[in-house]
Formats: sequence, structure tokens, C-alpha cells
Amino acid sequence: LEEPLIFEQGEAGRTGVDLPPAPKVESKLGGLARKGKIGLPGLSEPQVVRHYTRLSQKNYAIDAGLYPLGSCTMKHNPRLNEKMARLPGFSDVHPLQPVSTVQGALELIDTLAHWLKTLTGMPAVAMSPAAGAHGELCGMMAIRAAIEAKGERRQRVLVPESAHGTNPATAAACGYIVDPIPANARGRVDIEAFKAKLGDDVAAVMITNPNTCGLFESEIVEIAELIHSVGGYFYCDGANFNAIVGRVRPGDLGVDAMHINLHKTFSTPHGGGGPGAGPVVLSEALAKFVPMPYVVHEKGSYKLVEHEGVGGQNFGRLKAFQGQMGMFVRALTYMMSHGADGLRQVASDAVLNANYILARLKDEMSPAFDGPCMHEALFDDSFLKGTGVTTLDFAKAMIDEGYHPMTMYFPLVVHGALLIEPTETESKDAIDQFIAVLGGLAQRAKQGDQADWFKAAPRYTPRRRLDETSAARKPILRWTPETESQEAAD
Amino acid sequence: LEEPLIFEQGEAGRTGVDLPPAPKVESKLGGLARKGKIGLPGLSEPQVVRHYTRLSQKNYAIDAGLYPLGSCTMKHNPRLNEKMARLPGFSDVHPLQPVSTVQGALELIDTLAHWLKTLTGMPAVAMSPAAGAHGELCGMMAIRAAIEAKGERRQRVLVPESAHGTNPATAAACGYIVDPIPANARGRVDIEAFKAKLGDDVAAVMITNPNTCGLFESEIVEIAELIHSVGGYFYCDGANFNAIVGRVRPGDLGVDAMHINLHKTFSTPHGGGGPGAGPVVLSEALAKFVPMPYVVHEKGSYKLVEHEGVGGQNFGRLKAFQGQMGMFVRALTYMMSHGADGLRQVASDAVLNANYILARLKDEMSPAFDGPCMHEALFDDSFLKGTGVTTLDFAKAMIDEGYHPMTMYFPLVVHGALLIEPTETESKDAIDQFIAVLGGLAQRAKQGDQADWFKAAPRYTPRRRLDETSAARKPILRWTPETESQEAAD
Amino acid sequence: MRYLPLTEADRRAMLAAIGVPSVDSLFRDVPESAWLKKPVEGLPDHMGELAVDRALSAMAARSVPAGSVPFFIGGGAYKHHVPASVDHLIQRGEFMTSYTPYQPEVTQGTLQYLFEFQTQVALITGMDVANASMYDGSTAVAEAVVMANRVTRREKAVVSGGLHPMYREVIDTHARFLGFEVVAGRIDPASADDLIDRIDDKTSCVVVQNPDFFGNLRDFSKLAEACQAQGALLIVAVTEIVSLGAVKSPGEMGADIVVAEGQSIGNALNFGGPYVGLFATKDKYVRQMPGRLAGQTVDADGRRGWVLTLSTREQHIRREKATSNICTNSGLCALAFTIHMSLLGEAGFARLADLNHAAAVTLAGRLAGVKGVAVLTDSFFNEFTVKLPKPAAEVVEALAKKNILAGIPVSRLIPGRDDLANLLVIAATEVNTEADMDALAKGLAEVLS
Amino acid sequence: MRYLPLTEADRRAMLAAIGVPSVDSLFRDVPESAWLKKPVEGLPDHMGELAVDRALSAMAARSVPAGSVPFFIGGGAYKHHVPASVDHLIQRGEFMTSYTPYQPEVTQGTLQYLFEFQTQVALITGMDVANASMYDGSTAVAEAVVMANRVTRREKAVVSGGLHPMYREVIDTHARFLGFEVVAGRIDPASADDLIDRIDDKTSCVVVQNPDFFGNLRDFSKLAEACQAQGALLIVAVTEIVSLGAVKSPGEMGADIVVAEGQSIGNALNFGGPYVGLFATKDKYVRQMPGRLAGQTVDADGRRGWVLTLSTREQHIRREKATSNICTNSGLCALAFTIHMSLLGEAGFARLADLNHAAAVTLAGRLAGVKGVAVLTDSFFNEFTVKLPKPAAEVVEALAKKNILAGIPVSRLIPGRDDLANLLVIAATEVNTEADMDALAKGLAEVLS
Repeated sequence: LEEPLIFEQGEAGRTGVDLPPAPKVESKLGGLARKGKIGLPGLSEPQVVRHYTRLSQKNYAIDAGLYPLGSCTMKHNPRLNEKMARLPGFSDVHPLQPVSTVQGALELIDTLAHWLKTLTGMPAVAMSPAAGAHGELCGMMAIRAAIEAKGERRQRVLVPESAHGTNPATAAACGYIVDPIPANARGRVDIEAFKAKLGDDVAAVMITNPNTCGLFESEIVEIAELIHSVGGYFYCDGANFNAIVGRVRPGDLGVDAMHINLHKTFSTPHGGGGPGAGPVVLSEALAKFVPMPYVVHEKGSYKLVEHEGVGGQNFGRLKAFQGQMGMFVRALTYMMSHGADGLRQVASDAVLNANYILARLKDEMSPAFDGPCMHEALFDDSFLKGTGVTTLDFAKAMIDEGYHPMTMYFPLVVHGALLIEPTETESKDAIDQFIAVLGGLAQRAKQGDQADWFKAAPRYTPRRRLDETSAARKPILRWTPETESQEAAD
Repeated sequence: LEEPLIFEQGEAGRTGVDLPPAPKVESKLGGLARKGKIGLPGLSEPQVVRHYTRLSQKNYAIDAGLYPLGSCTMKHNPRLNEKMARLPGFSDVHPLQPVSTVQGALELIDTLAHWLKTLTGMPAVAMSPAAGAHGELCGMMAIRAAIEAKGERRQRVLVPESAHGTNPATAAACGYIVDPIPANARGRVDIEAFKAKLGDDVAAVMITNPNTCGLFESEIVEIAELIHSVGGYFYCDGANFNAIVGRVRPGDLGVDAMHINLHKTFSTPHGGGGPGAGPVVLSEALAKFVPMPYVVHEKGSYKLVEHEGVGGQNFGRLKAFQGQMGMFVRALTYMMSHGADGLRQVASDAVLNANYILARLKDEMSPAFDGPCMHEALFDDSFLKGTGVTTLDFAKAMIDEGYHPMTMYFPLVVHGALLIEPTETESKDAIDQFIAVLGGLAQRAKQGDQADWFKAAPRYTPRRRLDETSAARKPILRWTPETESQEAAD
Repeated sequence: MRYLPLTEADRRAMLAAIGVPSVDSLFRDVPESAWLKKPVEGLPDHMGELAVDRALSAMAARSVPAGSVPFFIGGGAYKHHVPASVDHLIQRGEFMTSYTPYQPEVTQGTLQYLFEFQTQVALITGMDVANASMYDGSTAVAEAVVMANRVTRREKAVVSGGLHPMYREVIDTHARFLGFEVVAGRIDPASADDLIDRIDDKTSCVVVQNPDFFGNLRDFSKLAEACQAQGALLIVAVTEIVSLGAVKSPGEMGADIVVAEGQSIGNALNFGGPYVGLFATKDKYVRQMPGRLAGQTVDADGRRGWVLTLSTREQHIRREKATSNICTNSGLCALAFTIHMSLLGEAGFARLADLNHAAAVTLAGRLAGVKGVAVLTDSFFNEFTVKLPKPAAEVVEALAKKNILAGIPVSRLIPGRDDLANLLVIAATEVNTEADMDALAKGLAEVLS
Repeated sequence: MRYLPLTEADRRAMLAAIGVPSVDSLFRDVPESAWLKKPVEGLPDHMGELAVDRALSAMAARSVPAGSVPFFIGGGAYKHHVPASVDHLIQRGEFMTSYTPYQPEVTQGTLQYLFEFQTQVALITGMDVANASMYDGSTAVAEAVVMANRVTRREKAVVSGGLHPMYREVIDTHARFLGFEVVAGRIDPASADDLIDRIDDKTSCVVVQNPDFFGNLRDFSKLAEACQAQGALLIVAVTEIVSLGAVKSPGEMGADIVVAEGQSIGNALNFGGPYVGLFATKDKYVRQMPGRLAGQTVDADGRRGWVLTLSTREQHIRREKATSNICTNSGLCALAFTIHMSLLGEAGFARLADLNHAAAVTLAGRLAGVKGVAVLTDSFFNEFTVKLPKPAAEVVEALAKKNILAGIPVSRLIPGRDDLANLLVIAATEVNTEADMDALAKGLAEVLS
């Protein structure tokens, strides 16, 4: 059965809530009362529940299967997190309640901050960023504030070509010019090229570590020393912290700022694209530039600093209120469940699982680089050469076998990249089954005459391949009654 | 992807819980410590969540579509019910707490009892029965207790042929001989046959009203008077109360006892087969025979009577503790949400929806009886005559069109019965779509050469038709390691 | 009317299609004398979510939740921690809003978990087969007696004095109406009633409980032999299923039927229900068993699948000749049980049992040190009986005023027995902290001083 | 380790398949100086569910939930009743544990609800198109200013004094780093700052809020005309989206961009986040819009379906030239919004707004009768400002001690302004009962006496 839009199901006069009639009062709307209908459809509760249940059934999800999206860390989302996030003392408190009435909520933020600082070996953390990219912005603003506090002006930010798109976009959003650094043949930053770009107008280098090829930047300490030697700062993209949590502290590598995607390493749900949460840990050099607000613990009670007095060097406010509290509760629940010992095991198992996939598929598919990987296994499309099958076709064929595809065509430094991240919450059985399917598809592709079969995939999904080109050329971004009647006419 | 049994996924040493080690104490097990393994599999939490998520995805459900099972009243299950049932003051109280600490829980039971008595027009209600059939047992025991209190012994219980199987089974479980009454051509109790069976050894008549043909027993008042005239009691099966709630009070019809399936009329979830809850309303004549325990409200506080003193006439205890509290909360939540006005509308809409289906499909399919129906529309299989398609085939073909089949081959008084109950929580759109599908299938069947197509259905389900015969002939009722290894050998 | 999708326009259109002027005309078969012309009197009109939520939350707040106080009540229902994922999964609409799996092609999910549940129950109880669940432990034990009568074609049940008093009452009720005899054992918290002497060639079954109502653990192997010698069945009831993680199973002792209350695994206290009855037996009795059964089979393409099976035992086929009038199981509660048990696994289940036993042993030791308290139970799992110097009911009330829920006065379940009036049955589980135990010991000392 | 499926045997087998002796050897690229040889110090080891639940529940109990007291705080986050089905549906694993819908064939569920969400937001705000959500209202307003700068190729934003102070601070932060100018309007609770005079041909946009921070409702139609005349864009922020059920929409007033905080619909207070930012504009600006967009298209079989579209605006394609660095939306919060809005529908949304307005009007009338209290706001929706005879911060603290959460002292957000120190912003919604209002009026009278 097809599921129509709510606008195609609704009827005037129906509602899915039973609100009492409003008491009659003299209107104070000052003549601004809405006239005319908004156009919202009316549905009963059973219709709404069924509609969204059916929509959900058209989605793939970790709960239903392995979700090997590299760089996204699709790990198990524990339900205890959800339960804790709904405790009224966390979920039903207002951000502007008197501080005396939100001591538990502030304690939670402070406790999570302690965990984040301890795990990264960094002295400070800014909690308010709403997502990873927002955290990048926060970190880069702190860097720029620190530079300006020294009376300097610097213009360039060095960003490897393999970086997430957010890195250059963030540097630009902070008013910087982006200067790319190429990768070397080993998939790491080309250190000679990096050195060549250094200078006293370089504000910072932004490096993802482990990087987007799933590799640890082996010269990371040297890079940190080099950037510091020219007076710049080292921004680390912490998206891949899952690979090293509990085994390496970024603070020990010379990092000045690093955001942490709570929805990756610390299991808050991805939720079809959000909400995220991106606290940023900061080095001593950047600590005093944290944005407003922050929590301090003094004399047995928690305070929320929302305005700094004279001499304050914070760079301002990134967002209304204190941050993504709901995500904080989930992340702390996860951290406490794992503990220091468990989090170390997380990194070990995540890396073990990825290397196992890399080893088991190295003959069927083509690893992009030699040697072990960290938490994700990167392949290029050379194993598909001459088959007529593209990375995209290969990915779509996986769907019919019951899997969500891996990340494709990223990082850009590898041709036709296929980036596979199993995470630590997959069992060996599940991974073996996945390997068997990928190996089988690779063999099929290599038969040479299977391109049509691949190009017809997926076949068994609610929709087959969708026309993205025409979607972008003549965008239809909302339902309108005209759309509906036009369709009826067609 | 196929989903193996947990026993085929588990590995020793793994667990989905992190319990602390038990403190060392001197064992007091008296030498009865378990030796050897139980054989339970070990799975991590992610595996368990995925396993049961995947299993759920193999189920049809009201949340996902119309579920027209006649006699089962598959209506919308509001989530508010679930939320209320989980309030700690209801869900986290022990049945044997001091009564002073469970006043709210007792108040809930008393309030629900008030609603049930008011809606049925009956003076008493026994709350403890765990399900509809258990309620029948309770009602019949009360009847037998009343008869014995009068010093009588009666042996026969009259039960229409169209009755639910639970009716004769219950009468037997109460020590009675079941004497069937035939139906007349109008689908009702044959009143002449009924009269002929009456006598002073008849303990009771058990009549479902509206009956299992979806019809109101139009001579119900006369039947009640007749059974009373011979000193017997009138047990009414209340499974179909949904059709008349708020419009007819069974107490006004002369009923002595009637169970109410809270999971039907009052929307507590069916849950794949349970748990149910089956309170029984009782007439004045039966009120004092209610089983233990019951709640009384005296001087502003609630008391739980668990033992009657001298002179008590209760017939004993049907079940440990006070009844299906979790279901009581859900049912009361539903009742309060609807109110007296809404519950009346429930019956009206349920009957309207069923009659609309009956009217719209009367030409394509073959109504079993003339005239309007109550909450469910009954067809026989005469429209399939000569097509080679059976009721079963027709039902299985519905599955491929996205619907759960209706109730089939019940009631037994109709040949190849198809019993459709839409309930009041289906929209006209949903019903129109359903009618279109059924009409289309009926037309297809009537083409005469489509029997093979029907017999091959369903095609698009996780499993196609299952071999029930061999399942019963050589039952495999549990997994064993042998089963697994034998399969591997096959 | 948030749950009702029909609009007034819909209703008009539908009445027109039916060809009647009003809904009233569809009720023409109802005697007009019984028509209600307007909504039932004495009940309020419909309320929104917020109003219902407020009213019921206020009502709920008038009870004391077990989790809010030191809590030591057992007696057939136990407070355990249930993992959050259990409640999440059982609320998935595909489980919660599905019906009995009569159409196996679209209910393989329900059928497979029932098959897994049956296997878990069989393993834990040490029996060959188990059904897909009963209403609860108390009704399961009554059904077991009726089944034993059917299997043996005899009509006398010997029932231990250690059986939960409410369970015994349920058996008595069935005995009264079906006309079979119940021979009741002696009720004594410290010693086993000698049941072996009471078995004769008219005895259909002997019903015992392990641990018994007072907490005593016993080995029933000898009793099993005695039953077998006389052709009677041994029925073992278990009210605390967690005990089987640590204790020899009834199956190992030679039980013919094992019934149990499964609430402890996966299910909340719920003031008494819904719970989940477990029912297991030997292969040879399976066709005499009550309740639903999921069985393995193959589909038209030869793939493994599951169906409800042996339904010729059941009321919807067999009517008055059915093995029971039961027509549901305890679906969602059984699902909660099987998910929680899957999470525990062998290692977790054993450790949970060890934690419970350790808590009870610790508590018993602590209470033995309170002046005036005598611990009567030598061998126990997580529950034991103490004798107090005054009526237990008074002590429990006094402790409740101090916000301590101390246990069950035996007199509440067995009134009128002076020799039992001072007895208190106390349970401890993994949820009890040291602080809880201190509070009980201190409170008891105060109340008794 | 309940979340980790690998057994020791698995790990050994996998290491063997990889051909390395230990996991350590897979970390060979990490400088050995940075290796931690054992778990990080200063943090506890793993804990079971029960222990975590206890610790966090104890922490949560050290805050006062809004629902437990008379509650009148707004200021950009509002306490409303959210139907139970909303939270149930967003927790379905298929929504909650899914990723950004990059593979549309297996994420039509997410894409379709985003398309529905976009349509709802466009309808409510009275605009042509809306995106799939932003982090929250405050970041959305900053993104709107940056977008206006891009559209107009100008670098001066005129910001009303009635804009939420935190929103203004977020704009200021972006202005500092991107180097654009912010012209701030006068902050005055009772009268509109005259923004029209401040618009010139360098002005990229004018940012206003309706109702404003103090609760005032205004018609910005004239301002819109003035903007258009100068080639500037009018950005209207809405912090209480429920207001649009009763009030003329920004689109009708001529707004070019509407940004809003959507928390009120479907989302809990959550101590400030996660919330859901709404962002709507005119068709002609869609390619300059930040954030994710779902668009309609057809599949290979010609069936209607949805995809993410116009991604050439976005960072993952466009990198430093992207319209924003944003790479997520507020998925689950947007889903909660769209489900709640679907439940409300036209009739429910309007009635909800009416209930809110009636509650605020009633409360304002009640408070106007308290000695010393002056209601400053004439036209308002569900929030208004009162002037007290002493500092509002003190009054709020005193009332908090009486378990009444009375509102927001303006001084908390705008410190150092003596003329604002005695102002209190008070909100009332459908959750406030008569008893709540009585408690506030009585408490206020006591504190002020």
C-alpha cells in the first residue's frame, strides 16, 4: 500500500487532540488575529499513528541491521539512554529557571564535562555547540579570539583535501581563507607540502584524526609542533574519536581544540540526521575564550555563568541556552555504562572489526592503502575496473541484499571510495554475514557481464533509484493543493 | 536476511546485562545448588534489540494497517494508555503492600468498577478475571454458587451453536453439561428451539449479544424472561459490547452476568494474544457471590476485602491478587478520554463502518443475512461457488494486497464464513480502500480461472503458506541442539 | 474525539450509501425500551490528554511505589530491575497492536518469539516442553491440577501446606465446581508436611512449591518417586523464577508438570497483574496440556517457519471438550520475559540469582541480630520467614509509617491462625541496597523495642 | 560489557584472520609516547543499568521539574502538553537509529516526513518554502542574517531591541568573526524601536521578533515595505510558534525570511536543547538558503518519491563556498514537531493558540490586581511583561523558595540596565490551571507586601 502525504489524508473538522474550548476573554491580540485558514490537514490520532508507523517502515536503521556508513559511526543506541533523558529532572526543566532549582541539571553538565576532559586529556570544554559542525565553529572562533587577543591578524587555515566538507566551510564561516594540503601516497597529510604552506599568516591547521581514510596521522605530533612553531593552532576534527577513545588522549598529541560528536562516539541517536551535540575540548591556551554560558562548581553548588564581567575574554554566545541537554544525558549514560575500562574496549573492538573486514575482503575488493586501518576500512573502485559497475551500482546492489550501503565517493582523495565502518557493536556473526555478501557481490561484478543487473538495483525497496537530477533542476519542496490536482489531472 | 533463533546466535560468556559480582556469602541453598548449565544462549544488548526488532517487522499490526478480524475488535490502542499504565503509583506497587500504601491503586480499581457498572447498568462487578474466558468462568461460577445457595442442583447450560468456543468450554469447566441451541434463518437464537430446551435443570443460557453473526438478538428480553421463569440465569458474552456501548445497557435487557473484554471495547492492547482482562458485571441476584478479593470504599479510604467473615457467600478466589491492574489503567484512561458522549459515538461509528462495508460489498460478495448488521459484517462463501477459490484462499490473497484477513470459518453456522469488523477507529478513506481491494479480489475470483493464483497466495510475506498439518502431526515445540545439527546435516 | 476518524460529512455519505436516514435505524433490532436516547448518565464527557493525565497522575500519587522506599515484599511477586530495552521493544506497535497469530504468514514475529519463549521455559524448568504462557502462576497451578486429573483419570489432589495460600484457594475454587477432592497439607513454616503418606491410588497429583511460601528450599526427588509409584503426577510450582538460576530445577527432581509465575523476569509489579504463567511438562503429556503452543514447520517454499499448533486441544476447535477454556496467553508479558531472559543469557541469569541469594543471606544475617527476631528458614533462595515477638501485621503497619515496606504478615493470607500471627515473610533482591537493609534492621529494632 | 558483542574467542579468531598478534599492533601508527597502557585514570569502571539508573535518577531529583510546580517561564522555551503518541513514534528504532537519508531508496520514511515538515512550516509562517530544520531558533536567526548578507551583498544588519537578547548575542558573535555590522535597536519593553529610520541602502536586513521578547505583538507590514524600498530583507523571528495559530503570519506581513524556535510543538523543555529551528523564505531565495532540503521526484518506475536536494548549497559538496557549515538538521525534534502538528491539525492548532492567549489574558488580569504590579504589555499572545516595585530577580528567587517559578527577570538576560531591573516576563500556556494562577498572584502579593 502506498502512503499518501498527511495533506492528502486530512479533512477539515477532524483533529487528533481533544482540547477544551478556550474560556471567553477579551482579545489582547491588538488587531493582529489571524484571518483565514492556514491550510493544515485534520487527522485523528489513529491515522497519525498509522501514518508515521508506515513511514518508519520505509527506513533502514541500526536497530534492524548493520549500517556500515564510514565516518558516521552508526553504533547501537541503548534504550537506557532514552529512559534517562526523559527523567523529569532533566527533560522537564526550563533553561531559564532560577539556578537554585536546576542544580541536578547543572551537575549533569559538569559531570559530562569532567568525563570529556578526562578522556581527551584537555583542561577545558565548551558545552554549548549543537552539533559537530557547530563545535568546529566554536573551536575556530576560540582560535581566532586567541589570535586577536594577542593583537595578531592571520588569514589562512590549512585543511587537508581529505577533510570533511564541514572543515573548510567552518573556516570560511569564521572569516578565514582555506588553503588545502594534499594527501601523500599513504593516505596521510603530506608533511612536506604542509611545511611549505606554513607561515605567520596561518591561523590554524584542521586535521581529522584518525583521518577520513580511516588512518591514524602518524606524524601528528610533528604537525602539532610545526603549527605551534609558527604561532598557529591545531584544530582536530574529532569525528573519529571512536577509534581511539580510552587508548589515546588527543591532549597528549598537541591538540588545541577538538569537537566531539556525542552522536558518534557516545551513542546518542542519529535520528535520521539529528539532533547532534558537539562539545569542544580546548587546550590551556584556548580555555579562557570559551563561549557563554558555562557551569562552575563552587562551594558545593553549581553556578551558570551567562555574562562575564570586566576582563572576560569569552568570544560571545553561539546559541541560546546551555546546549543539547537531552544529548548530554544520553552521552553520560553511555559513558557511565561503559566506564573507563569499557570505553577502551570500544576503541579496541571498533578497530578490530574494521581490520577484520579489511583483511577478509582485501582479495575480493581493493583496499585503498596498505597496512592496518583504524575504525573504518577504505576501498577504492579498482576492483570494479572494466566491469561497467560503479561504486554507486555496487552500493545499490547491497541494498537488495539487506544492507545499507557504506559511505561512497568519500574521502575525495580516493577514486570511487567505499568507506566501511562496522563499529564495535556488531557481532562477528553479523560481520561474517556482511563480508560474505560483499564478497559475493564483488565476484558477481567481476564476471564482467553483470553491469545491467547492478544498474537495476535496488529492486526490493519501497522505491527504486530516484531521479535526483530533476529534483534539483525544478525543486518541489513542499506540497501544494495545485500539485495534488495537477497529479490527478496527469 | 533470515533471522535465526536466539539459540543459534548466542555464545557462552556473552551477556546483555552488566550485573556486579555477587558478594561472597555462605550459601543457604541447602545443597540444592544447580549443577551444570541450563543451556541459555548469551547475546549482547545490540543483538537482542536487533533480533526482536527484526521479528517485530515480520508482524502485521493495527498500527500499520486495517485489521478486520471479526469478533476481535482490533481498534486503535492509544499511547496515552501506555504512559498512564507506567506511572509508578500503578506499575511499581506490590499487590501485598499494606493497604494504606496503595490507596491510589485501589481508587483506580474502584473508579473503573464504577464506569463498568454505570455503562452496563449492573449493580456489581468482579474485577479479578484475567481475560474474557476467565470472566466467563467467573460469571458461571457465580451462577452456580447462586443456584447452590438456593439448595438447587441444575445440570444443563444452553449455548447457541454460533457461540464462541469459550462458552461451551467454560460451562464444562464449571461442571455443566452443554446443550446446544440452533440458530434460525435470521442468524439469531431459534426461540422455539430454546423454549423446547428449557426446564428446571437448566442453570443458565449463555448468549453473545450482539451475537457472533454481528446481529443483535432481537428477542433478547424475551429470552431473559424465559430463562428467569424456569429459575435459570442469563449469562451474556460481552465480547461484542463495542457495538452497543453507550447506546444499550445490558442490565436493561435482563442480563445476570456479562464479562467485558477490556482489550476489545476498551482498547487495551491485544499484544499478539494477551494479556487480556475480563471483569464481569453481575446482577443483584449474583452480586453477593463475587469472588475474592474486592475493593470497598468506606469513610474516605479504600479497603481490600481478601477474606469474608462468617456468612460470606463469595465463591472463593479465581486468581492470586487483585486482577489485571495494568489493563485496568489502560481501560480507564481510554474511558475517561472518550467520556459518556464519546463512548456512545464509538458504538455508532463502529456500527456505521460495518454497515457501510456490508452495503458496499453486498453485490460483490454474499452477505450471510439480510438487513443491517451491528459492528461486524458477515459474508458466506456462496460468491465463491464454482470458482475453486475457498474462503481461506481469498483471505490469503488479501495478505498480498496489504491487509490482514478477516475472521474465517467462524461463526460455524455460516458456510465458509468471512466476518469483517472494521471498528470505529478506521477512517472512511481506509475503509474505501479496503472495500476496493476486496471488491477487486471478488471480481477476480469470479473470473473462474483464477484458483491457482489465489492458492499461491501469499507471495510477498516473510513466509508463504505454512504446513500446519505436519506441524501438528510431529510437533516440534522447542529448539534443541539436535534440531540444529540435524538441519545442518540435511 | 481524537480517536474517531469519521467526520460528519463522512457519516452522511456513508448513511447515504447504506440507504438509511440515521445511525439509529441501524439499531432497529434493539428493543426500543432499551434504547438510551443520550449519553449514559453519571459519567463525565470526553477529556483531553492533559486532563486525563492530570487526573490519573494525581491518583497514582496516592500510592507508595516500591522503588521509592526500602522494599522487602515478595510472596509471589518480586521487585527486580528490568532493562530499559525490554519495555521499549514490547511497545513496538508490531508486537503490541497485533492479534493472536492465526495468520502465520504475517505473524512470524510473534510465533518465533513464542517458540523461543517455550524453549527458554523448558530449559529453565528442566522439562521437555512448555506452552506459550498462561494468565499467571496461580491459574497455571489450577490448570495443572485439572490436567493431572485428566491424564490420570483420578480426582484427588494432594496439596502441600507450603503452596502459596492464594494458589491453594484457586485450586479449591476449581475443585468446588469440577467436583474433585483436595487433600490439604499441614501449614508450618519450619518443617515439610509429610505428603508421601497421603498419596494413594486415587491421587491424581501432588502439588508442591519450591521455594515454598515461607521461603524453604526442598528436594522433591523422593516425593517424585513416590508419586510415580502410585501413578500420580508431581506438580511443582515456582513463584520466584529467578531461583532457577541458582537452584536445581524441578525437572531434575522428577516433576511431571512445572508451573511458575514468570513476573520476575521482564515484568513490573503492576499491583498484581498482568503477569505471565509458565507451564511445562513432559513430552508424553503434551496433548493434554492447556494453552497455546507455537510449533515449527515449513512453508510452501520449504523454509522453516512457525505456526500455532495442536489447536485441537483448544476451545475454539474442541469447544466443551477442550483441555481448558483459555483463549489467550499472556502475550506481551511473555515477550517481556523472553527479551529479558535473552539479555541475561546463561551467565546473566546465574549471576542475577546469585545476587538475589546473597542479598537474602545478608539480610537474614542482619535481622538475626535484631533483638526479638528469629529467622525460621534454614535453606532459602531470596525469601525467608522470621518470627517476631508481636503480631506481624502490626509491625508491618508501623514500619510502613516509617516508609519501609517490610514484608508480608502471614496472617494477611492465612487469617485466624494464632500460631502464624507473628510470622513475617521477607524477600530481598538485587535492587536492595545496604542502606535499605540497614533501614529495615533499624526500623524493626525500633518497632520491637 | 552489555553493548559489546565480541567474545574473547571471537577476538582471537579475528586477530588470526588479520594476521596480527594483538589489537595493540593495529594501533602501530599511534606514536608510542601517546599510548595509554591501561584505562584512563580518574573515571570509574563500567556500571550496570541499575547502578547508572540510580545515580542519574538521584542527580535528576536535584532539579525542580516544571510540571511539579506553578510554572510561568517562557522567553524562547515554553511548557506545553505533548501527546503521548509523539514520544512513542519518535522512539521507533526505524526513525531514531537511522542516519541522514543519503540513500533515498531505504530512507523514504525520513524523507517523506521532512517534506511534510517543510510544508507545515511554510504554511504556518505564510512563506513559500522551508528547510528541513536548523539547530534551534537562535542559530537560525544568525544564519538568516548571513543569508541576507549573501543575497543582498551588503553587510549591515539592523536588529530590533525586541529580539530575544540571546538571539542578538548569537548574531553579534557571527558579526564579529565574519566582519559585518550590527545596528542595535533600542531596548524598551513598552514601545517599538523605530527601525524604519535606520534602514539605508547598505542595510542587508532588518531583524524583528513577533511577539517580541517582552511579549508585544506588532504588525510589521509597514516595516516590510520600508525594507523592500531599500532593497533590504525583513527577517522575522518567532520564539513561540504556537502564536501563529492565532496571529497574522510573518508571511502575510511581508517577511522575506522567517526563523522560529519550534520547541513548543512536540518537544520538551530539556533545559535548553535539543530544540528545532524553523527556517522559511521566499521561492526566489531558495538557492541561498542554508540547511537540508527534501524534494519530490520520481523513481525509476515513475513513482513519486523523495530525495535530499539542492545539496550543491551544502558543505559536503561545496566545501568553503557552502551557504553554511551546517551538516545536520534537528531530525528527531523536527519529527516530533511534525507529528504533534499533524495531530493538532488546523482546528487543534487554532484552539491551542486560543487556550494560550486566554490563559495569558486571564493571568495578566489577575496580576494587574496585585498591589505594586503594573502590566506593561498591551497587545500580547501568551507572554507579557510586568513592572514590580523591586528587582525582579529577588522576587523570582523568593517565589522559587515558595515553589513557584514565576517568570524571567529581564536583568538575567540584560544585566546592568537599571531601568530594566524591576521587569519580569511572564508566560502562561494551556498547562496553567486556575490554581497555578492563584498561587502566583498570592505568592507575588506576599513577596511584595
